Amino acid sequence: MTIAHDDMRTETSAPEVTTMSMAAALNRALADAIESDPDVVVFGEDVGALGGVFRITDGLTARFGEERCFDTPLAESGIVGTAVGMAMNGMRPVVELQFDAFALPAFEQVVSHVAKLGNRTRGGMRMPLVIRIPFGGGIGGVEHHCDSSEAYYAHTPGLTVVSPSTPQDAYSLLRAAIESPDPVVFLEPKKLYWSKGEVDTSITAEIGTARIAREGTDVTLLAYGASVPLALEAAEVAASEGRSVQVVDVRSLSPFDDVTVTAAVKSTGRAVVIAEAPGYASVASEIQARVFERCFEFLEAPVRRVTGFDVPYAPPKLEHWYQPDVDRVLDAIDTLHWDEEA
Amino acid sequence: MTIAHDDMRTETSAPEVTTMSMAAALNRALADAIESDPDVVVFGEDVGALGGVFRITDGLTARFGEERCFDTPLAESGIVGTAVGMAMNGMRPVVELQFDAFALPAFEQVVSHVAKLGNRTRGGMRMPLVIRIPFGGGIGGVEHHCDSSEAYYAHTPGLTVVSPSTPQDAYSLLRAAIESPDPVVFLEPKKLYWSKGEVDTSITAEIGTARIAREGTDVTLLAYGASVPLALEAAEVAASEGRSVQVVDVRSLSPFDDVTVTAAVKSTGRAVVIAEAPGYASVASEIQARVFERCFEFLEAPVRRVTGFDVPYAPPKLEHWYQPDVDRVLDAIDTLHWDEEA
Amino acid sequence: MQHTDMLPRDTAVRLIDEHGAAVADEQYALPDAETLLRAYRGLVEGRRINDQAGALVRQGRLAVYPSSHGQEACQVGASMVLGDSDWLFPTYRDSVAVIARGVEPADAMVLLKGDWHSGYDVRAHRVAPQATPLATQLLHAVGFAQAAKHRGEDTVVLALCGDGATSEGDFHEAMNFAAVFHVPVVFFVQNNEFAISVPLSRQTAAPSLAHKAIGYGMPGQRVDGNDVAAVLAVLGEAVSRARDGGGPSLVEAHTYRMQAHTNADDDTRYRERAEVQEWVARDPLLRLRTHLTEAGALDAEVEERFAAGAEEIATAMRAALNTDADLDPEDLFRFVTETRSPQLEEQWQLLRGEIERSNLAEAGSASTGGQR
Amino acid sequence: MQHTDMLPRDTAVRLIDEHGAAVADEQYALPDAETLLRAYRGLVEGRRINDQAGALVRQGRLAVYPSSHGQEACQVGASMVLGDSDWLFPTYRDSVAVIARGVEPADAMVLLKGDWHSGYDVRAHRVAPQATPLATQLLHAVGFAQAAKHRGEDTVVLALCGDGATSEGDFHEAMNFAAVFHVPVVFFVQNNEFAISVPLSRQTAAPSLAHKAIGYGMPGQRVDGNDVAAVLAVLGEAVSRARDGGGPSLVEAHTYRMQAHTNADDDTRYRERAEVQEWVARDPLLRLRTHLTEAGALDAEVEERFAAGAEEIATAMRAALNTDADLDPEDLFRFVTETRSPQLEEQWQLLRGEIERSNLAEAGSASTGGQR
Ligand SMILES: Cc1ncc(C[n+]2csc(CCOP(=O)(O)OP(=O)(O)O)c2C)c(N)n1
Ligand SMILES: Cc1ncc(C[n+]2csc(CCOP(=O)(O)OP(=O)(O)O)c2C)c(N)n1
Ligand SMILES: [Mg+2]
Ligand SMILES: [Mg+2]
Repeated sequence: MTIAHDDMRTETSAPEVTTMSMAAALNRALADAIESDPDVVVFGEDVGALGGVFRITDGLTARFGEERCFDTPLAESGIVGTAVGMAMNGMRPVVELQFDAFALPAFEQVVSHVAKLGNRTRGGMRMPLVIRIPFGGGIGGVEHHCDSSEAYYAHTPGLTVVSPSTPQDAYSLLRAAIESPDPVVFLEPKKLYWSKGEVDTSITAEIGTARIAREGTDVTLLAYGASVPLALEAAEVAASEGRSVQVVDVRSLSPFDDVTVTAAVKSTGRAVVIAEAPGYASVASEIQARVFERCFEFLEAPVRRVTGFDVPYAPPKLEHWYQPDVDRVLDAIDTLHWDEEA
Repeated sequence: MTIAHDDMRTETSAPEVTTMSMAAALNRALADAIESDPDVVVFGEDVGALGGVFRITDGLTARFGEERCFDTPLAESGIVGTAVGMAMNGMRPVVELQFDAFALPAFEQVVSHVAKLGNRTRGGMRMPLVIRIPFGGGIGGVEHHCDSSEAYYAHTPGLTVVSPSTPQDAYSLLRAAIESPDPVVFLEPKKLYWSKGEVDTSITAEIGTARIAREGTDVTLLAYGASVPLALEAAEVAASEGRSVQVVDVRSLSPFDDVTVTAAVKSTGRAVVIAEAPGYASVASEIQARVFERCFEFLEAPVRRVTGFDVPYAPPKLEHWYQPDVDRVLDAIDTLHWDEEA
Repeated sequence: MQHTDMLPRDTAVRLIDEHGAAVADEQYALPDAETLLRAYRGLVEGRRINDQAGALVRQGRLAVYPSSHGQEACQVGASMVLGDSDWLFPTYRDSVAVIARGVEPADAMVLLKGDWHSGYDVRAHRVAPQATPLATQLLHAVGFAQAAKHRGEDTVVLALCGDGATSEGDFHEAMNFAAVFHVPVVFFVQNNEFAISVPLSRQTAAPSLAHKAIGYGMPGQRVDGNDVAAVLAVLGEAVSRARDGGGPSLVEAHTYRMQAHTNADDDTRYRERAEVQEWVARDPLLRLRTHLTEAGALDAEVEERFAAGAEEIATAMRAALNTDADLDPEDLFRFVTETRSPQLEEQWQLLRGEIERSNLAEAGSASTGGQR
Repeated sequence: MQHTDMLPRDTAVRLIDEHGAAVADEQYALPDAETLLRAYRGLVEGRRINDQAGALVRQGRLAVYPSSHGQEACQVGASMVLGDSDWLFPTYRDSVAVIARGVEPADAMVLLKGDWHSGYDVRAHRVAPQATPLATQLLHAVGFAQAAKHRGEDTVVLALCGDGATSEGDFHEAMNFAAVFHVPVVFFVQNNEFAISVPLSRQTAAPSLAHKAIGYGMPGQRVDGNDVAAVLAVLGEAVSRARDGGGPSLVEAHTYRMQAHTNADDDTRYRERAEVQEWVARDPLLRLRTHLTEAGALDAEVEERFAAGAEEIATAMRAALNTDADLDPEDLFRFVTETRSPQLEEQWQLLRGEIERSNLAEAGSASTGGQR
């Protein structure tokens, strides 16, 4: 992560350091982006007068007008497909798809065009668009409202996929995503929308980089999105049990920051990957496989993963049985061939 | 793979052992399934009079009538969505989606319903349907005609995903898929459609099992679909260089046959996963991660993978640079910490 | 059929006006008094169910409730026009229609309570699971009807969706498949003017949603969705036509979503109270009560009887929903597929271990809450 | 606009009949002779391009070619009605329209030759890449027009698709977005009676595809797609209306795919030769030639000049396509994203190594073919 002042940005809106929720940080990022770049438009279902079902676009239409933030007909392929057309014509659309499962109707547009149009035209047309999706569970949502579909996007060449775990990253990564010349799928962990933290609007984030969220020497936890606070909590408990746990916030699901992650795991010799999505053929499997391959000689034990089960997401009353929790993480850490004598 | 006679089947059509192409084996499987089960219907784009763009459904409408094999309007979500409805009403639809990329419009129906309806209704309604997709490249097809999208399906809980690499498996696995009470995504490697082999129609396949395609003691190649002949070819070359290479045809991409694969890799201590799809967050990463975790103590070297690059599939004239080939496999084998003294 | 016969009228079919007066119509007859009385009872019960569910949400017994308050005429009409062998394909907003079809209220609420994704016996009631992904169920309805037609069964399928859902690609594909394969499906759109916060004007520029029908080669009709008599007549005709091999059709009901989208929504952000207020006068119960009372078919005693019946349903709902269901976390694995794979067994085993630990912990001491 | 004004006519608009005679029309005027002559030249060139491409496929110089033989009036019309600031959104079958818009034939053939996924400068020619996934480009066209409208630019977007593509969900969503946002897009459906092997009757039960327009609140019109005069008049009017702020519209051209879907297809499996034969008499070139000749606007000399021009194009095509392009495998990595990631760099490096080895091997000996 590079920390730098962006001169453009300060022209339109004075940088500030404030404590705010992730939702507020995202809202602020959208507002600042709209303000600083006339090509940015925000649209989707219910993002106008309502301000989005999670209120991330709250006040944007009132402040910037229907021209810059507007509701569309209820059709996700339509939303993404018209965003592709706008990007072809020089705009920077930022679209909201209401929940992971409701992004699926747009999947063809995402895979066959968003991801490929730049390549198809040999760079003649770029796709500087952002697809925002409130993602993951942990909010007691009914079926179709709690899925984690990062694997679908991360597997698709041409797409950049990021997910913040702090309000600061929410702000900085969303600004970076909107400024990126390439298409970004921006996954917002629903569970963290109301978590608070300090946000300095002058900090910029570099997409493609992981962040060391906690230093530690015995084992490395690799996590992203809502699994980062879980990893930090597990690290805290493990610390009380005498283990020094490092936590890496992967942040950029694709491309992947091998440099940071490999160095981290080599330094501890042990690793657990944590993610809420079903584990099979997932981003967690990718991270596990990469770490295994790149750190093989340094590993004291197999890399483990703690993920959601390979079953459909649980109904609200059972979701605590589905979601990875501190105990599962600690159990996984326990299997890492600790020499109890040492 | 269990080899057994299926009495039901022999009633309608005498079992035979013949040499045929994979395309013919698939055609025969469809015909035999239609003949033996009145609930089986085949539909999709161009599957009627034309017999499918790859002629897999050749002659079915002529033989069994429009009632059992028919063309639909050009709409993939419509094809899969109506198949869901038919399955809800007790039928066993077998649908063809013309190419991987043209299956994408149906993705919401696949993920939100095909994969979940059985679970949603606590088994009250099952989804005994088969989605056939000609998959992968190697046939000089233009953009959108050569993708490999198995990761999208394999990652989705509730879906069974299989791919044959021989005419025999094409026949037996397709019969098993149609007989399965659960939804199956059946991926047909286009490149192998015209490859020939012996088919015994009395052999049944058990979904969920891998197959040892070649015995060997030094290293295990794990592959599926069109990568299996590639692995066999590489094994042959390696043999001439003095290495004994085992080849496992994974066949069932989900669920995965850990028993066979783990035993295989433990027996050699070295493994390379081969797949044509982009490698990131893929079925290959899953296999690599699983093998690593389960065989850790037995590994002489890191498990490697040879996959497609993380870029959009190449245009016809460049596809030989994109696709995994014998050299890449041999190079990967070379990295497996061989003690040249031994 | 002449092409233009597929076009809907310029105004919605109405058989009883806002003041309860019968409106003569040359095409559709007013249902008889007995039918209307049955419908009225349905409306009373439907309204009570909506209100009770709202209360249960406020008490935290339901996770969420998309109310059909104001749309009860559509809900009751949709249920009444179907025969025993017919099927209903409802959405999340159609709980009242589902219950009117015979499903126990508590079973209909399983999804919204958060216990499971659907809670009733779909085959026993011939009601598909309530659909959440918009318009997707319309295709299921078509396929279901195709299968019935294939087997020569006497089944008409009634597929429900909202105005917003008509914008989805699946709506289009469902209408088209139904028309091309000429299957016995009736598409019933409850146009309640909103898709969460988005008004109809942002959903379509068409003269009406029913004008879409001709583009598929099927008849479209518009009906006053707050007039249960008209809903019964128009839907009833569409169902009969489908049953008689006349193919699919589209019926658009003009109604209004009187409450917020769900309890999680805040409709003051996007619509004026005055607009909502205007629709109070068009309430489907009000006008039918006036009509039946004036026709001498309804008196205080009957009213009381209906109210008592509705109260009974509400009481049962409360009782059922105030009881915590005995949920088994192993259900997460039990129904994913019928075939059991070692891969899932392995994960299931992990969960079993955690359940055991949790049971032990609970049995041991109330103070150790964790599973570990 | 009256609702019923959005409906198309019962028969397609035709200004020149199959025998070359002008047909009077009260709404659409016959384009002037100069325009028709220009159109005729376009038809001659388009036909020649189609035939040449077919030959190049047989010679193995093109991987595949979806011919618009018989549909040239639509192709040429689509190009001619657009102004310099307008944009065309074509499909795989619209190479002739793309070329008519100024793209070099060889550049238009890059996709079909297999060198890359698209081969022309989209911005220079204001032609989007030819779309393969059906109907997806219609949404791009709408978004493109939205952006133009947002910036107040004078751009009309003409979006092409086939009859089969109208069944896709994206067709529906594109029509609806265009109408709701009232953007300057004209949807032009070339109904050539087939989607690969599937006939129109399996695609729709509607009176015509143009009847879909009213369901979105836009005008629909039908035109004889083999009459370039009618195509120019009807499309021209639609484009003018869009330019003047009148919003989107849908034009359906009735035409016929004279050849197989592509060279890979075998159309004897699904249609009678007699049917194809019937359409020979309706050929777009034939009737315009007769018309112009009878009107004295076309003589042998002009014919010859046009033929020579077309031959020049064909010669250039042959020359260009008989040359193997100098392809760089590193292009696989070069354009994926503008930002370069270490992850891709690593894989790129692997490919570079292979290219080097291959170059060395080639330089070393002709006998060692492999990369290893
Ligand atoms: C495919 C899809 N996209 C988005 C949503 C989120 N969502 C749920 S209800 C709703 C509005 C639906 O409006 P309408 O179809 O008019 O039905 P109503 O709620 O008014 O009954 C939206 C956007 C969804 N459920 N499915
Ligand atoms: C989404 C999608 N599904 C399937 C295909 C395969 N396919 C290519 S062309 C074609 C037929 C298209 O017919 P139509 O729209 O009438 O256009 P035409 O080829 O007749 O010009 C099909 C099915 C595709 N390209 N895209
Ligand atoms: Mg609504
Ligand atoms: Mg066509």
